[in-house]
Amino acid sequence: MDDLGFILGSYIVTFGSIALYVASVVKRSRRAGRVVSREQRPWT
Amino acid sequence: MAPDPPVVLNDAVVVIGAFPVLAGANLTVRSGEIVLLRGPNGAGKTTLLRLCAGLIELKRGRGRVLGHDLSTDRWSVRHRVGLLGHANGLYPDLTVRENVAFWGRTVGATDAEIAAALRRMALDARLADVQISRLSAGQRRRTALAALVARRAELWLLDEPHAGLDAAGRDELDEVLRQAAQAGATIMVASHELERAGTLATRQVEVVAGQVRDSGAIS
Amino acid sequence: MSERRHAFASVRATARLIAVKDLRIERRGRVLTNQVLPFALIVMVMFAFALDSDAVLERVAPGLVWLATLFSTLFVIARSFAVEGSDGALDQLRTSGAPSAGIFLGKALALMVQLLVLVVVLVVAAVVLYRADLSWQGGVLLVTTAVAATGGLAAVGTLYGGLSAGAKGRETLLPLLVLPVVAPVLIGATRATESAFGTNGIAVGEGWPWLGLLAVFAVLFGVTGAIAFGSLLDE
Amino acid sequence: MTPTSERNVTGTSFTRGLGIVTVLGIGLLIVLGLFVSPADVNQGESVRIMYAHVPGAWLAYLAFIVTGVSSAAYLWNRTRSLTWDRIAGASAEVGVLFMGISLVTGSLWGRITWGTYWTWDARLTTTAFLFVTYVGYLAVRGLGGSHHQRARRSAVLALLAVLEIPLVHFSVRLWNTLHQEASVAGRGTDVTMDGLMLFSLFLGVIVFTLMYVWLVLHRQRALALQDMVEDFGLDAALAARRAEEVV
Repeated sequence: MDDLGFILGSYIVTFGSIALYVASVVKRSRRAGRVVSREQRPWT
Repeated sequence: MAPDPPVVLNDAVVVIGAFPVLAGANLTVRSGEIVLLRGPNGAGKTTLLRLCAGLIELKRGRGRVLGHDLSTDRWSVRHRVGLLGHANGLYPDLTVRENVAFWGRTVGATDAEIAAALRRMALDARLADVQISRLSAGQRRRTALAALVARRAELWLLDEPHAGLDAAGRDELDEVLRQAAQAGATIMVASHELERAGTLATRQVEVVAGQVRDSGAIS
Repeated sequence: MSERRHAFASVRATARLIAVKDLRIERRGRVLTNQVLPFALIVMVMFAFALDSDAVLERVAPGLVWLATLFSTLFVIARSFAVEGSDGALDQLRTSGAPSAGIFLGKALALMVQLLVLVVVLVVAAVVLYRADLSWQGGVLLVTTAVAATGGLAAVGTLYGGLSAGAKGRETLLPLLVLPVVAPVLIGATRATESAFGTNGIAVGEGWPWLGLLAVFAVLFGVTGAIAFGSLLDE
Repeated sequence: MTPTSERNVTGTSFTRGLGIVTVLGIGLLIVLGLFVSPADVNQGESVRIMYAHVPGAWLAYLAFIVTGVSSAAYLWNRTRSLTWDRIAGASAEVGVLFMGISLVTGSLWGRITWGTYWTWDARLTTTAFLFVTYVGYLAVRGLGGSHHQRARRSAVLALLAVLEIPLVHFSVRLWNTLHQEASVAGRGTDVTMDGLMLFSLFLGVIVFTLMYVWLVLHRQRALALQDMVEDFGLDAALAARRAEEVV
């Protein structure tokens, strides 16, 4: 069935790109987190 | 007149890119002074002048210019100062007269004041109707000075104003500055022409590594 | 000294001062007539090569006129702010105390005049190259359309031109910012021009509602620009 | 040193809880959307794309609204704070991501249902313009300058975008109604939702909204960290600058 590829594809695109974005945010914040200690972060 | 000095900087830090060009500058300039800023290239003289003109943001520290806070009210500072930077701020396609008239009129100068400014820098005769693009570097500098004269600023900020000027032009410049100071304007000049500027200035300060060292009054 | 000093120019005086200055620079420098206009005309000729059919060309002529205008607008905007940036004039404008609304309106007005010239030439080119027809009533509609559309383009152009004036990579940033915003102008002006040309048998009367869209656009961005330009200039 | 091995930099117990709920929700959504919920009478299986597409599009619009509101909050003097600017930036970034995703899933859905990837429907066209506009917004954010310079510039731009979008939408709709061909977007969209389908869609919206909050919180904190890193760098740079005169 042709449509199956499209349907699966749209789920993969959706959650795949969200996962990639989350990974990039986490990576960036970890890099920054090495410099800023826990006490200096306003949300902790 | 309130005894509030025209320029007060306390630990002023200015960052350009990630580089702290001014690293905690302290400076007080009193009304009517002609202050000479000395110092090596890259010390922060130009940035200091632009800070006082309200053109750049203060990262840390405090600054007041003409009674306005540099952190909150840069706009009010701007239209009361006259800045002559490295660039002349002229339109190359316009003539000398058109340039001076344009900058004069933006601050509401009258035709008579504009004509006087041209005469002051000896630009009213042959050169007045020549386009800036046809002029030499020194003649452009002269035009920029005439435009500055037409602006009637309360605080004059000049960055290497002597650069490119001939002997006559330098004398005229010195005379213009002296008269402006007598009329109540406050003047800060960054210059490498120490001998010339030294006779002009009432005080010199040294700018080194983004800080200001007061070298005291010149008598 | 200080009481004398606060007599800086009003919004209207500043606008006139800046507009006259910009137009005088253009008259001396001739960037519009010697570079932008030839470019726009070449684009029109290239469209003819690409579409390669008189019938199609006649049908799409209004769109091509405005597309060519849009692309040329980007150059005129860039030039308008290159003039301010090349010798530090922008710093002098910032320290002049001239009201930013006046600076905005002046630059937009000068831009609008230049764009009007551009549109007139391109319409003539469309009539000649693409055999567009223009009736008397169509002419009235077209003139009004051109004024409203160039007004909108000039307002948006000045706003985003000022924003990207000092920025690095402004040559590519400007189209990215401007083109999505001016889509309504492209749509509205093209439809109105279709009616003016009578393309596909569309009556002239059908073009006037589009003019409303163009006018709303021009007024909205004109007013917003006059308000917001200060904080963009205020670096 | 402990900070280098730290894994959870921008998290708090609240975001951790939120993250767990979101991940569980996504799992449930996938199961419901792909397997449990029935095929639609008209759309057939392609309706399953809707469970990912509709919440994504909703989210993008929500994100841009948040960007607009927090930009206005930054520009308003009494609430001027870089936090607003960071929320605006984080929200726009998430919005662009979700708008990109829903453009892709939407055109995949269109290919099945309409037989075409793209149609010049007003909603679609506006969405595409919105996407490009906020890509431009993010580009302006990346221009550099001081933090407040960045904030002021991008806040003005975000408010201009708020002005732009209705104009674009209105003009495209006007253009479309006069368009010769009948709009394809009207066809094949009638969905008779049964309870489970409606629930799946509803779940999708909830889960995506939670995910949005989670993403923006983390991204906003990451931006705050990056700004702080720059400020810390300043202390070292200041010391180095002051030491120049000794040489």
